[in-house]
Amino acid sequence: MKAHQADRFATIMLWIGALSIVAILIAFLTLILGRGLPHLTSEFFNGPDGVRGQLFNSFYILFLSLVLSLPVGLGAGIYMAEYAPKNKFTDLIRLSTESLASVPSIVFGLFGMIVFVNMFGLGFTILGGSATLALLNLPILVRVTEESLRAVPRSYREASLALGATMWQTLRKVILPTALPGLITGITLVAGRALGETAILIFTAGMNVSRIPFDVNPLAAGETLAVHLFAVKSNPLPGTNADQIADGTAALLIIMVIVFNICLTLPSRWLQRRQLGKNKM
Amino acid sequence: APTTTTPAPSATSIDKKTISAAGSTALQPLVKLAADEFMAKNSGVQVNLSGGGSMTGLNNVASGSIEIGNSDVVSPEELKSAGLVDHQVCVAPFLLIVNKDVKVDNLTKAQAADIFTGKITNWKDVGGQDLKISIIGRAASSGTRLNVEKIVMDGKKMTDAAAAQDSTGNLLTGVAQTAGAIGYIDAAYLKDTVKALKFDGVAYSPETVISGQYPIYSYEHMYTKGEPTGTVKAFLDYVMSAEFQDKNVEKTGFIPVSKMKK
Amino acid sequence: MDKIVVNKLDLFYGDQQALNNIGIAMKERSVTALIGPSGCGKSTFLRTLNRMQDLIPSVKITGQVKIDGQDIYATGTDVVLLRKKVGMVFQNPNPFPKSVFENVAYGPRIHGETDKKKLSEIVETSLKDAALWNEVKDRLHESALGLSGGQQQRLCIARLLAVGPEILLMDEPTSALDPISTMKIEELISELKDKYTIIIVTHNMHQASRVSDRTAFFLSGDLIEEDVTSVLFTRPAKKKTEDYISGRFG
Amino acid sequence: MDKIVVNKLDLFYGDQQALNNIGIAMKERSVTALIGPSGCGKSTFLRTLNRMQDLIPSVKITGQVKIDGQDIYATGTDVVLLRKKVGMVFQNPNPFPKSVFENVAYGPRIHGETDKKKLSEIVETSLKDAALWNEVKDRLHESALGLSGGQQQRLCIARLLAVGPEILLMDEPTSALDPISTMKIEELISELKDKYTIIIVTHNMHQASRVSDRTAFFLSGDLIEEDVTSVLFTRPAKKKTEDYISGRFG
Amino acid sequence: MPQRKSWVYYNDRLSRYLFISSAVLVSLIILCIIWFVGMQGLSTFREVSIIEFFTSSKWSPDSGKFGALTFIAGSIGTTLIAILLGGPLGLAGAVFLAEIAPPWVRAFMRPATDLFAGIPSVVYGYVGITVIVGLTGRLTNSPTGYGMLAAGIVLAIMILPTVISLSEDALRSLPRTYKEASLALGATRWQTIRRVLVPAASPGILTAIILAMARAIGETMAVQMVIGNSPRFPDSLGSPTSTLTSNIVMEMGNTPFGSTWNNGLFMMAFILLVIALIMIILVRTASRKGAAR
Ligand SMILES: Nc1ncnc2c1ncn2[C@@H]1O[C@H](COP(=O)(O)OP(=O)(O)OP(=O)(O)O)[C@@H](O)[C@H]1O
Ligand SMILES: Nc1ncnc2c1ncn2[C@@H]1O[C@H](COP(=O)(O)OP(=O)(O)OP(=O)(O)O)[C@@H](O)[C@H]1O
Ligand SMILES: [Mg+2]
Ligand SMILES: [Mg+2]
Ligand SMILES: O=P([O-])([O-])[O-]
Repeated sequence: MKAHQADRFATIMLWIGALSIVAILIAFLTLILGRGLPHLTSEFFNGPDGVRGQLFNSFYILFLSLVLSLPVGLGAGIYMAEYAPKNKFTDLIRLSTESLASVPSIVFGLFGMIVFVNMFGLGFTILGGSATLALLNLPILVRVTEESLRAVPRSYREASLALGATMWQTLRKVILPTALPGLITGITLVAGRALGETAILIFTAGMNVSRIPFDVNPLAAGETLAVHLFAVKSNPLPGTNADQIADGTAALLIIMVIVFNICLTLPSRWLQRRQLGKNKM
Repeated sequence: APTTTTPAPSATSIDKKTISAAGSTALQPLVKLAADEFMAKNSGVQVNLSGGGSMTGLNNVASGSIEIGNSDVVSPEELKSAGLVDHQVCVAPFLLIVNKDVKVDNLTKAQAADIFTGKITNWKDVGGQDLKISIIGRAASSGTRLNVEKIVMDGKKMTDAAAAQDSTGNLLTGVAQTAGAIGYIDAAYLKDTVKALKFDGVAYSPETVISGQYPIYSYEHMYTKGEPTGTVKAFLDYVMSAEFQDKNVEKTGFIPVSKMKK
Repeated sequence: MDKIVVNKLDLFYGDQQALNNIGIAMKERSVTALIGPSGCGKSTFLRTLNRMQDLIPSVKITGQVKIDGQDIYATGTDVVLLRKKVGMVFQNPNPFPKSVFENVAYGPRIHGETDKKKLSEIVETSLKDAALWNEVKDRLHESALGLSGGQQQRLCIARLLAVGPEILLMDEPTSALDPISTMKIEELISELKDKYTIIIVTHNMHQASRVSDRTAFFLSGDLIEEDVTSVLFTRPAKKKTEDYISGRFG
Repeated sequence: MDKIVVNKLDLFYGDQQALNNIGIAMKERSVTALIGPSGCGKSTFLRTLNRMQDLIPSVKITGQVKIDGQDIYATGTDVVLLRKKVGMVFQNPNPFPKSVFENVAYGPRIHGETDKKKLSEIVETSLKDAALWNEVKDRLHESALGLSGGQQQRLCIARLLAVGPEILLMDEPTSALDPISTMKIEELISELKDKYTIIIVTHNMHQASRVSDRTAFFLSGDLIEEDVTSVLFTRPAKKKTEDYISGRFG
Repeated sequence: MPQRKSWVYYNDRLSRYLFISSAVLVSLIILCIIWFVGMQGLSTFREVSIIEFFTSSKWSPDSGKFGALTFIAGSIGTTLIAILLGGPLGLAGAVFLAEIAPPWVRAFMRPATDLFAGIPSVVYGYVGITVIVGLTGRLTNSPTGYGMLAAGIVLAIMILPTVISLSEDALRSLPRTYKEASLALGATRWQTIRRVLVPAASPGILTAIILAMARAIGETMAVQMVIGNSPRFPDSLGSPTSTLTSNIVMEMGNTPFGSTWNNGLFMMAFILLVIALIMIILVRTASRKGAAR
């Protein structure tokens, strides 16, 4: 029968499609990890050209940018999902938030450079980089928050309000806990993008590190791993082992992203399971 | 008593704890070395560095948000009014490089200019094999490109057909893996994955530059807003110090200013 | 004594009228059933009684709804307090994704109760009143989502009783349940009517006749007829009511 | 003549047994009703008859289901053909998000019909057979989602008739509908039984007695009793059946 | 206890104000960025004619030529290639995950595809110049391999996670009943996918495609490494050209702030913003149409 043949053919094609997606990914990972892993020695981290400082800065800048953007992003997302009346104004906010998510990051970088580096006089520092990165995070956070809150069944909201809870009580005790796994996934996404960001940080956070190890001074220089990778790839001084450093850094970045994903998704799965209860589903 | 020769920077001249320098990516590795050593000598001082391109450095130093702007080019007219002061810190020679398959070792100035303007498109026209020439250059705004256009091409423009990379590293990769490719880089970054050409019969070496035989080079600049004082002055003094110039400038492939005649 | 008095109530969704000049009164400690075909406005009417309908942006309401003599649509009405007093059970059981205990303790907690012992007491009494205690007393700290549909619905009733309402609004509380669970809920309603004023929406006319004292018949936004249940089902005054009732059994 | 014969049918969801040694036979052109409390396995049983249950990964089935004398679980059975022959109507009306016409034409199209005129004919006959033609003939090319619930359910029946099945499986086809729509569907079933073998799951015992020739009572995975409908409802042989029936009306 | 009550109300009101002010702050920031980029960009037209900017492909700022057509075409071209390659592949992956994959395959593949999104774009570019340009060079018979095809391939890979995850969500959020209804009518799995599931999920899939386009058109670092960056209308898919983003990043750092050249680059950023805005509006209409059905 024709339908049967078409079905079998399509199934094979879809398997091939899926396998090629996985193959591309595996090719990327083996290429990058294969070239980079051998260089990940303790010398690579702690030696004279070691990336210990960059590794620290990557997380420190990520952390600061989240500290700056999370409260505002969550707040705005909550407002859009739970309070905002449907009108032109909220439509406009939503529209601009979404369109901003696709503006090239270098534009944020220049904006940050003019505002934070120049106008606020922060110079090329961890703080300037984090503040600019926070701008990049904001639209994604607002969107993710709004979406995960909207995914919470209406019935929870109604049940709580019908018991005489205020909106704030309903949010804090029912909606946010239920939306938490979605929020965590969203934050993972934001973090992944922030860890890999270069264009923004070149113009705001600088390209060297503080000479004090693990310097938490937000006005120290803030080169991150991704920027470091960019820098050694761009201007590899002969005599330094620039290529090895680049390969190792690329591998380290990917490992970081994988670890980050695992660290954030496992607890969120656990949370989800706990919420759904032991007995069912 | 003060002398005109550069004194070793003394701790007394340190005023600011943190100074920033940004700009040219070509110069950045050298400044980074200087900063590392300067910081090692002056504990408590932090030199923050960034790249972003020569104009990024000049714009920021002109607006006062950083102390030092690193540049491959002389500050443009627009920024003159900001009172920028030029410090020439070293000489950067440039090289014409080709893919290793190319069977040409030397280009005359006229040949090079014809290649870069797009007049000559095959290596056989300059004594090589029958192979199409692929130019891989730098961006229109790059200092390296401006210098090559000025010195090699007498101010003529590079052809549009040239591919461009935004950094020396990517350019080297491109030339190394493209048959018939030619490009130009800061001599400091030469790798053995590509072949350097002689220019008008002269091979590049620091000596041929110093003696004036090899003409493709330019000065690297560090700009300050007004005359430098305190930490900034100490840092610039360190960069100009015989210790740094002799040891590191040469080691990294640049040429100390003091070595230049004229 | 009349607990609820509704007067000239109109409700619009945007331009579309969904309730049309409704007037009805409900006695304290009685069960009123609302029946009528799908889309006639039963749920809409029910939800005007605790102002849940306010949550829908396009809704416009005119007329009066008096509870204990106070117009709940008067300005200055405390909606949160109102909803505490006028509780609601929904068509589909909607426990929170929390433990059984936390579900019932939710109301008292948000209304300021923090004492652990008191909370435990309230939870126990409420679950007993909702005829659920025996089935869940050993799994108070397991997720409420693990309960069966009928148990979940009784849990929602217990959760409601825990905040001490005076009026219970029930919107087709058994339509998602099997017959045995349905029976249990119906029994529960009969017990609760000694303490509470209950209004129940139902599709099932058997159910209406089993549980309610009075029945109101709605048809496309109009309240057609309202009477003692046995009277309405056996000797309806209006032709439309009769048609509907007989159609059902036809 | 027996259209369907089920023999020693066991079904497991993972380790949990949901059907236990079921044996039953159904005559051609008859209506069999399946009743029983929620979770007793009615839907599960129904869905073994067209192998829809195969779609759930954890399911294991043993025993025999013979349709027209052929074991449908024998290897080599063409499931697609089987499902064409054994059609299914679901609890909630589930039209595709396409036009009325496209919904009905869907089945013939996937089975290879491309001729426009023939398709139109099939659509018209099917809609007429499903007693929907008059209501939708002027809006054949509007979205099916704009129809009322009862209309949607009849549309699903029409969509099914269009592929020319011999057996109709109906899983609580009226539980989501209002009484008037329910009545129409029940009438339709009575008409269809002249041509098709029908098996209907229902919660509503009135409905079972109104539409079916025979009724089967399920309880926690067992088929307790199966008999002529009037006999089963008035003189059940088994105590469990009697308890259930009386409990329902209690 | 009126005391406690008032606390409850106070909290409720306070939180509401906090949320509103966050939303206002976010929109202010966003408007600031848009205003900044827009003002800076539009001032280009004090010295350059609008017509020249949009219709000329001659970009030679130091001889006063400011035609940005090449870059606009380059951006659109690479994005289209990316969608043509990555769209179908991603959709196949989504259909596979939603309908075909055995659970254990899905459990592994879904997070794996999310990994694509976590790879920094510099790394994509790096793989691009070391592997992909060699390939495109051979394919298009061009010496360098730099060009729209190389950029399109890199972008096609980069947009995979967006296409896959959003389309899969759209397919998964369809009511199970569609699938059951179709199968129960005797349709094969493929017929069900092609005639019912994909059409029913099409608003969601369209959203995925458009958001992927927005992602592709805004990508900078990776594109810049493989596009060739020559400000010239390409003769083939394998000859060097430029996109809006690649040209911005190439020239921004080396042009004086406030110069016409620099303003022209901001204008390009503004064009990107406008293109993104148009795409989002398309998404909106698509999903609204879906909801209306
Ligand atoms: N949020 C809303 N916006 C617009 N119209 C609505 C809304 N909710 C309900 N309606 C309309 O108001 C009318 C009454 O709806 P309501 O839900 O009160 O009916 P009902 O009697 O409860 O029906 P059912 O038995 O199906 O629950 C219907 O025509 C419905 O379409
Ligand atoms: N996919 C599944 N996986 C595991 N167990 C299932 C699944 N589907 C049904 N069951 C279990 O099988 C038993 C029979 O379920 P079934 O849906 O057949 O009941 P039913 O008689 O149709 O009930 P209802 O009247 O509520 O529709 C129940 O205990 C149910 O929990
Ligand atoms: Mg209702
Ligand atoms: Mg069932
Ligand atoms: O060092 P550059 O100015 O050529 O980038």
